[in-house]
Amino acid sequence: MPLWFARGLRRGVVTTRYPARPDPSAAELPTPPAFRPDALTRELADRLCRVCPSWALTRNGDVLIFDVGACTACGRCREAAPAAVTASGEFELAATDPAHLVKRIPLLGEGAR
Amino acid sequence: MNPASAAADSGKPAPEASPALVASTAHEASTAETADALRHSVSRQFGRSLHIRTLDTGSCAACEQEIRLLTAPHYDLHRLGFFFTPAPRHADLLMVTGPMIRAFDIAARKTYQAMPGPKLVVATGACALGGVYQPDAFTHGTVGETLPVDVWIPGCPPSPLALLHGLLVAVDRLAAKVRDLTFTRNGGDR
Amino acid sequence: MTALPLMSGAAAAWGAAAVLALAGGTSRPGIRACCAASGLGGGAALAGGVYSLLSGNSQVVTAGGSVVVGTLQLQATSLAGVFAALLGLVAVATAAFVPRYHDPGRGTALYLAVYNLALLASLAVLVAGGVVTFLVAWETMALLCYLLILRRPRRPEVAGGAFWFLALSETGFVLIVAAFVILAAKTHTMQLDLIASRAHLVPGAWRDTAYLLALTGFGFKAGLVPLHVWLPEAHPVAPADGSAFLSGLVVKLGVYGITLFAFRLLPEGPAWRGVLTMAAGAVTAAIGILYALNERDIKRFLAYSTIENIGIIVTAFGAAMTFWAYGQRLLWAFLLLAGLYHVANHGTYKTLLFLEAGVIEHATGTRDMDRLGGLARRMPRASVITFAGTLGIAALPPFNGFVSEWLIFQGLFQGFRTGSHLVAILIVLAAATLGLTSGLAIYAFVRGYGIPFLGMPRTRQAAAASEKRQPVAGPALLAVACAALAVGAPVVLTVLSRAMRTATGVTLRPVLLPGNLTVIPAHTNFSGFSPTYLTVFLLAVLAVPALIYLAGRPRADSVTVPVWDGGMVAFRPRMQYSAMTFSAPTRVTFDALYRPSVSVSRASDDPAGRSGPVHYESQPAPVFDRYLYRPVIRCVEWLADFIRPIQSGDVNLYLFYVFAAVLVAYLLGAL
Amino acid sequence: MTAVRPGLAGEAPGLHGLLSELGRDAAAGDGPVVTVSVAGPDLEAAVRRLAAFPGARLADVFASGGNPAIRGDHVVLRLVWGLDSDQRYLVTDSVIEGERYPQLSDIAPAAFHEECEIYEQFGIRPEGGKPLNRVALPPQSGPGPALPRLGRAPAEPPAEVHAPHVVGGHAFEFPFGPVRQVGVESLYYGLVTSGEEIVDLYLFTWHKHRGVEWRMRGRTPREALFHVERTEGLGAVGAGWAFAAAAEAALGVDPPGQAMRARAVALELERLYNHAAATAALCQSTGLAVGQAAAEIALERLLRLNAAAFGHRYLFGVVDIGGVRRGPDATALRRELPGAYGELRHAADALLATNSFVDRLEATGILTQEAARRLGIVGPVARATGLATDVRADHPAEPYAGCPLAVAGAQSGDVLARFQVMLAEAAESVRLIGEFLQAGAGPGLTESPEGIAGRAGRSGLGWAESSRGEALAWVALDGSGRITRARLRPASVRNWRGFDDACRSQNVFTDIPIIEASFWLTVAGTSR
Repeated sequence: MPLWFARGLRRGVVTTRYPARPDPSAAELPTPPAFRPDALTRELADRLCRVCPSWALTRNGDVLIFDVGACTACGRCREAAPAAVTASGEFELAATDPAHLVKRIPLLGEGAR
Repeated sequence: MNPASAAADSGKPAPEASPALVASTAHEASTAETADALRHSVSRQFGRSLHIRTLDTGSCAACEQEIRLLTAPHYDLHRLGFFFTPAPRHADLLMVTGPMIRAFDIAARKTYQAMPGPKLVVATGACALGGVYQPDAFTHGTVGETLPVDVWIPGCPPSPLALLHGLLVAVDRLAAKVRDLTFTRNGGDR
Repeated sequence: MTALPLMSGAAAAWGAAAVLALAGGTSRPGIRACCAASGLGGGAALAGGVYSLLSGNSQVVTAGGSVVVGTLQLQATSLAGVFAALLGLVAVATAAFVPRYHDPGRGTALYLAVYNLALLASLAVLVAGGVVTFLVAWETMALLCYLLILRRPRRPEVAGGAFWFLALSETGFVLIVAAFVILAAKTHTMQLDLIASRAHLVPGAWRDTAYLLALTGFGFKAGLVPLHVWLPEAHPVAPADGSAFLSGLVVKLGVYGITLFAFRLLPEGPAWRGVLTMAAGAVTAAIGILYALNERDIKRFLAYSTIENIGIIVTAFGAAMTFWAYGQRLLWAFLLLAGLYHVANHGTYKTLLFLEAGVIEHATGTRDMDRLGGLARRMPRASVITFAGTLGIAALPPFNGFVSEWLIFQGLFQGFRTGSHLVAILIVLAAATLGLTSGLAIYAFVRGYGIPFLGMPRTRQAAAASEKRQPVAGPALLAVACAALAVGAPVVLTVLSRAMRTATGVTLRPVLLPGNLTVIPAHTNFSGFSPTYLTVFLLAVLAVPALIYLAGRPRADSVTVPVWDGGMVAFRPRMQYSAMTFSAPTRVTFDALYRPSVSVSRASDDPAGRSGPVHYESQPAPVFDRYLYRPVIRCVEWLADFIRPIQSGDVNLYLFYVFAAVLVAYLLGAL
Repeated sequence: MTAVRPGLAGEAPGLHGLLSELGRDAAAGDGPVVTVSVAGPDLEAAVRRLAAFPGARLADVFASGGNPAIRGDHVVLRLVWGLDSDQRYLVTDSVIEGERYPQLSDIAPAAFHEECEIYEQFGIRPEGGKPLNRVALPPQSGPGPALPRLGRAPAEPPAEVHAPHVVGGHAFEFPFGPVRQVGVESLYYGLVTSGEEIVDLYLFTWHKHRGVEWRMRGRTPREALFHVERTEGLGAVGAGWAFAAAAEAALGVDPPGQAMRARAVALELERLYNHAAATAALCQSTGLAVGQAAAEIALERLLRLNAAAFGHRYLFGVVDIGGVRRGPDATALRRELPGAYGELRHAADALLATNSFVDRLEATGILTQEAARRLGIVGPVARATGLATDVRADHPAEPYAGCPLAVAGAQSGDVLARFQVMLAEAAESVRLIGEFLQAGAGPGLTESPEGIAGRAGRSGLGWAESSRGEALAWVALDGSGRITRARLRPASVRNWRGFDDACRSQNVFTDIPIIEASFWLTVAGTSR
């Protein structure tokens, strides 16, 4: 045990300060996509919906409905359309109501309407 | 959809309906209605200490690994007043992972019933939120189908930081910021 | 001067009961009549016993007789008073139990007749004032008990069990006779009183020989290890009240014999006699409870627990004798008193438990604990009564076992007063052994009560158990007696201390009972407590949570949910602790004693890991049977082969034997 | 002790004869996978022949076809044999007419688990009518949608595990689960105990069955990969690689070398963090909190390293059909890996110097080499019993073919042996990662996903040495490049069947968590 005690002292503190202050390791985490409405057309939106493996994206008229809860941040949509989709960098996504997790992204790209 | 109504009316007392289970759905509905009030009063209800029981309803074991890491030195859940307890009898909060396999209904309901009120349910991970599996003969697709969920934590798997945030939201010590996010380029990243 | 008349009244009642049984045992009213008479006799015996405790020894009454066998001599002594009172109590309880337990029939008629005569014979043993009377009564009692055990001779094992009883009882009888012959020859009298008064004439060597013979002889009946083997064999095969009688009384008669020799006939003796007795008792206690822990059959379990209790009693007596040798008269008398008190207590709750075992067997058709379970729901009355008895025998307050064992321990803890370090250590060792024993006893009776009464029924019979029309009065009476003997301990001890004054000449009373319901073991400067106040206190403690619940109930709203089972579909009976698994730790710890033979059969040993049933057995080896009795039996058979030629069947040869015998007798007479 | 395996071994004597006897045509080439079709009647003889052959080990048994919708669609029974000495896999496929086939588990006991699964999924069972356990599909409880199967439903439902489970004599069943400790997967233990030692142990593995193989039908391999990774999250790369390799074999594509090295880097990272997690679990099960903390620091650093290198803590989404979707961040790896691994090594050294810890591990949960061979155990568990079986050495694919591999090993087969094997493997993994980075590992796909999608269908077998051992996958595609049958066989499927053997060997209650930690399996992997 003394051995372990010494190890612990030598090792020091590694505990994160989160939530008091942000944690640097969060930058590496995969995060859901953020869309650029003005780069989104219906065709592109449909392609994104096809690409998404977890039914997180559906198109309703000129609105792309994005279910953050269903999103696994797999990044397929970003690969499909790097210009229109980027990582949001958000990992604090807990919601107290599933409705808060459903986002409506307007399709403003030319040719959208 | 509101979880309460989901639990109540879609609380189609799952295939193996026994009187106890039907009764419990009504019970859950009532608790779920008061869930918000409960979360706001939670610091009064539980002081600053809360005991957590986890429930795996078909996860891929990654969510379990992340939950185990919550007590690791890097995150040290205890400093925030959360503790894990193996006995649902002592648990205030139920962390549910996985898409709620139908074969698991009995166990899930028994675990929930075994918890004393007031109690919270946290759906953890994309499976639990309907991301990976569609409802079918094997799974309900989401946890909300069977249990009255109070907090939803997305992510596949949700990182320990995301879990910490979710737990703090559950006890109302942090605000759920996701409602204000738009996930459009100019709204997504501040 | 009224003890003897009371007892002869009891005898008369029992004789009448026997006649009534023979006459009307084939009908319920007949049985009731018989039991009424028997109970009446019991009451009389109880009264007589208590009276002789208070009044001291009575005069010797001589009746009839002849020059050949001597006369019939009767005397009610305070030493026998405890046993007589116990006999009466057992008789009353059994009388209340029998009518619902036995069905009318010729078998029952004979059985009840034999039973009542056995009561009579036992009483005769207790009031015998002369050697011949004692021996005749003793032998009669033994034979009648043999017939009791043979109630259902066609069942397997019955003959075996009865034979074990008879064989060991007769072996013991020979030794007892030898012991009495030595004393009678050396003191030139057949009257116990005179023997006691002339004991100093007997040379020390002869005295010790006589004592050892008696200890062994009565040890067979009392069940001292290794002479105990008949108990676990005979008790299960006898009817419930029969085995209750065996354990509650017959075994105690063995103890009575030992006290007779150790405290009345030959009180003075060397220290080693006491130490030896004490050691025998301690070993008996430990072995008894250890074997009890590995029995599934309730009655065998209870039989082994009887052995344990006898061990405790004999340890107390042995320690008492040791104290005598070191001049500690106070502790000598005190430990004798404590031992007798334990005799009364054990007789009470052991009778209760055996009667309840009979109830369980009637209700479920089995005595195997691992086939019972969940009886508390189905047989509430039986479970409550049994619980009282269990608390008593597990020596837990506020029941009687606790008081007497506490007294015995307090006596042993004062071993330092002997002054001899070695002996002090030995006495403390004995105390430690008893400590282990009583710890294991609690363990054993948690098991003995919990497995059959709590949990889920393990078999269909257990699930269908019902206590409709099952006897309740008798056991209930005994349960009350258990509580009374504890709560009223100070009173009981006053009575006993009076008896001790007559029996030992030592006055315990002032140090025993300073008026305020407190018990002080012999020396005032050692320790003391009040069973009565303890009971009151415990009840108060129990009341507290009840009050809190009643007070708090309105505020707490509660939801009733099933027991947390890890979310599986349903508990199954096979998922509960069983009697044998509960005692597995002892099998592991005392491996060397049990030498268990383990057999495992597992379908999953199939190379592919294919599924199937599992069977696991761990049987303790019958050590005494294998290493002690088998050799003896073989030896006897071997000798028999030599003697056989003498019985050739030739009449002339037999005539020659007669002639030779007469000749030898004549020559001996002439010398 | 470690045994360096030669890069390549000559064909074992008698193998040619055996194969040609089995009807392998010379044209079938000398690829790493030899496919032979055995007629149903000859199956038993062939299995006997192969089971007796020292160089062959039954790696997997599965069925395909038997679609109830198509009339007369017979079930095809496939046996996968690892010809390890020959660095080849042998796949025998036999068409089974009717509902019976020879009792394989009597000849090769390792086949039993699969016999049960095939019965539940395809309704065909071995002759002889020996009891079959329920291993895959949960019991149908009450009304509700009938559970879909890969083939026809069995005539009568299979027996529960060990049912009717009669516990006789002086033993009772200690029920444990399915909801167990905090943060562990759901699993039901039936512990048959005499009060002290464990007499018997059985598992209900069907609680978590999600019908993954059923879900993958009709999807393109790339879509299916998403589910493959999420079948066993702690083995995402191993399973993903095996599946991708199978799909690539079926599609006839050949990923570029740097992509293969990137995969290998991910695979070794997965091995590292799994062994660190197993170490933490061992400390937890032995109640050594300080050791657990130390191991968890290492684990967390390794996971963060994964995120830095591949963008995901559990390396999801690295493997792709025909290559990898992301390349490793070599600089981050070179910078962080030594430190992270150092944590693990220091923790391990301190642990091995802690007697109270080592004593709990020694002679606990012994699995004999005979049992491991009989039950077809793979991975560290098998290596700890002295079986030097490692797919990376026995069936080297790029990039392992190039570099000799020191196969870690131990003899005693107890928990300590498994622990030491894990530590040795971790060291080896670090070395390999260095070599692969040296050789250059980066993103890359053979051709555009669309191009791949159009390929006409064949079938293929894929394999990888995941952190738990040999992971196998078999994929059959239809004309439009969609999956008709995909078989996943993660290592967990194999090693759980060794778990109860290890538990039964002279152990008491408190040893079970230790043994479970040392096996470090997932329920998700075995009940897919």
